[in-house]
Amino acid sequence: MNATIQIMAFGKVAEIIGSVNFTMQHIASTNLLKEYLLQLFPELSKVKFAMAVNKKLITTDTAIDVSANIALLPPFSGG
Amino acid sequence: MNATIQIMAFGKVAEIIGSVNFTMQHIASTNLLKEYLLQLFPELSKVKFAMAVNKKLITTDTAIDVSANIALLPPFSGG
Amino acid sequence: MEKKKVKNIFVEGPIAASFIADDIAKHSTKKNIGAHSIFLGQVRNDSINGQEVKAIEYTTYVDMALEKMTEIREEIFAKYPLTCMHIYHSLGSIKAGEICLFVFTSSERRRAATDACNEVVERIKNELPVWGKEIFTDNTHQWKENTI
Amino acid sequence: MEKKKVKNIFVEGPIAASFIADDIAKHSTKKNIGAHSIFLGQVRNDSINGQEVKAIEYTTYVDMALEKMTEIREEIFAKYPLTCMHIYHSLGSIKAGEICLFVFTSSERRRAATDACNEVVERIKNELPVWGKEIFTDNTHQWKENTI
Repeated sequence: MNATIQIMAFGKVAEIIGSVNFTMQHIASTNLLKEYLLQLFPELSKVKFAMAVNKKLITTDTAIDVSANIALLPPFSGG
Repeated sequence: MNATIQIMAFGKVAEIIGSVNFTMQHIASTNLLKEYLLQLFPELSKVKFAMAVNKKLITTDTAIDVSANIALLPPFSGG
Repeated sequence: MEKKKVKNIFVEGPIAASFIADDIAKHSTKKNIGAHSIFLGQVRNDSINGQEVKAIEYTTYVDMALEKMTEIREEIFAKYPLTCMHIYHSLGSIKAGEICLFVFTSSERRRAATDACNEVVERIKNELPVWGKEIFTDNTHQWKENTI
Repeated sequence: MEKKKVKNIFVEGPIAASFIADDIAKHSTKKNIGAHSIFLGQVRNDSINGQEVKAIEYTTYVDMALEKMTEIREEIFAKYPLTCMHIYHSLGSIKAGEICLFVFTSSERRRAATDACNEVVERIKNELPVWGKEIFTDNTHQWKENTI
């Protein structure tokens, strides 16, 4: 399988992962992706973060299309 | 009796009276003063106005001391 | 009770945007401030019976207005944790489009500044002895009354 | 649904008082405006565990933030009778005492401008994917979290 997804990390999550943008193998859903990331980066378990799929914040487990854009979003602190 | 009071009129009340500041004979209370002014300037009956005695807004009939400052205050419209 | 210092709030003529900017800029040295709330009143060219308001002429009973404003200021500072509060009200002729009221509150967190600003504007409109004479384009006039 | 034009709100660096003044001055030609409400966010030199915040570095997920802001803008205009609304948020390093957020609403009567301004500030803080990294005087940092 050559299908990939684009991941963008922000704030403290980017700091832990050590990379702001990266491409990885396709994973079928946001819950599976989160599990995978937590295995890869155990430090992430100490941070609250939400996910956006194609710029939409998701609140429940969501299917990830091939070539989707996923964003890892720690708590907002603008303003 | 030479006792006098100072009257200041503002806004539409000043326009009707034709004078902004004037001195008149002492009158014992705000209700009596209002009666007197209405006799003198019947046009005033068409205007709502409040009175201040020595810079304090009054809401009930109030005794007027000799040499008091009385202000005739139409509805405020600042801001 | 100790007599509080009475600050002037009245300025002759409209309030310039550059004056507002200077006042904002002065606050950059107060580094404990997190939020500023500003209210600006601008003269509107209302149409009344087919006539357009071209200016408002403001007059006040200055001694009473400043005493009342001092009282309002003290009550607002007692009620909200403000860092500072600045208030300017125009007197004289202010044209449609020009600014006649500038209320500026600052605080560490935003709620105090915004709530205090709203309350001060409300109180200025209701409690200060200030009168606006609306001048129409044909030079007739009527006395403004504040609506809620 | 028709795709709405996405406006940029982000500016690199702090928001200057002169920029705010220019924006205010532009509104003098809109003579149907009676009230302006302005909120300014200023970076605070908070002390956290004995270290003082000297700056906040702001980053954003720009595409998502602007889409969300467009949605907020439409909802605010549908809810309040505003004449106009301008919003600017800083990105990059903003020092303590500098301004990082400028929200500016205008309306005929004051309630719409003040209520809309408050609501927009609230929604910007809660809903926009923007992150502030607090830089301390010893160059350590922590990620800010907005408190209510």
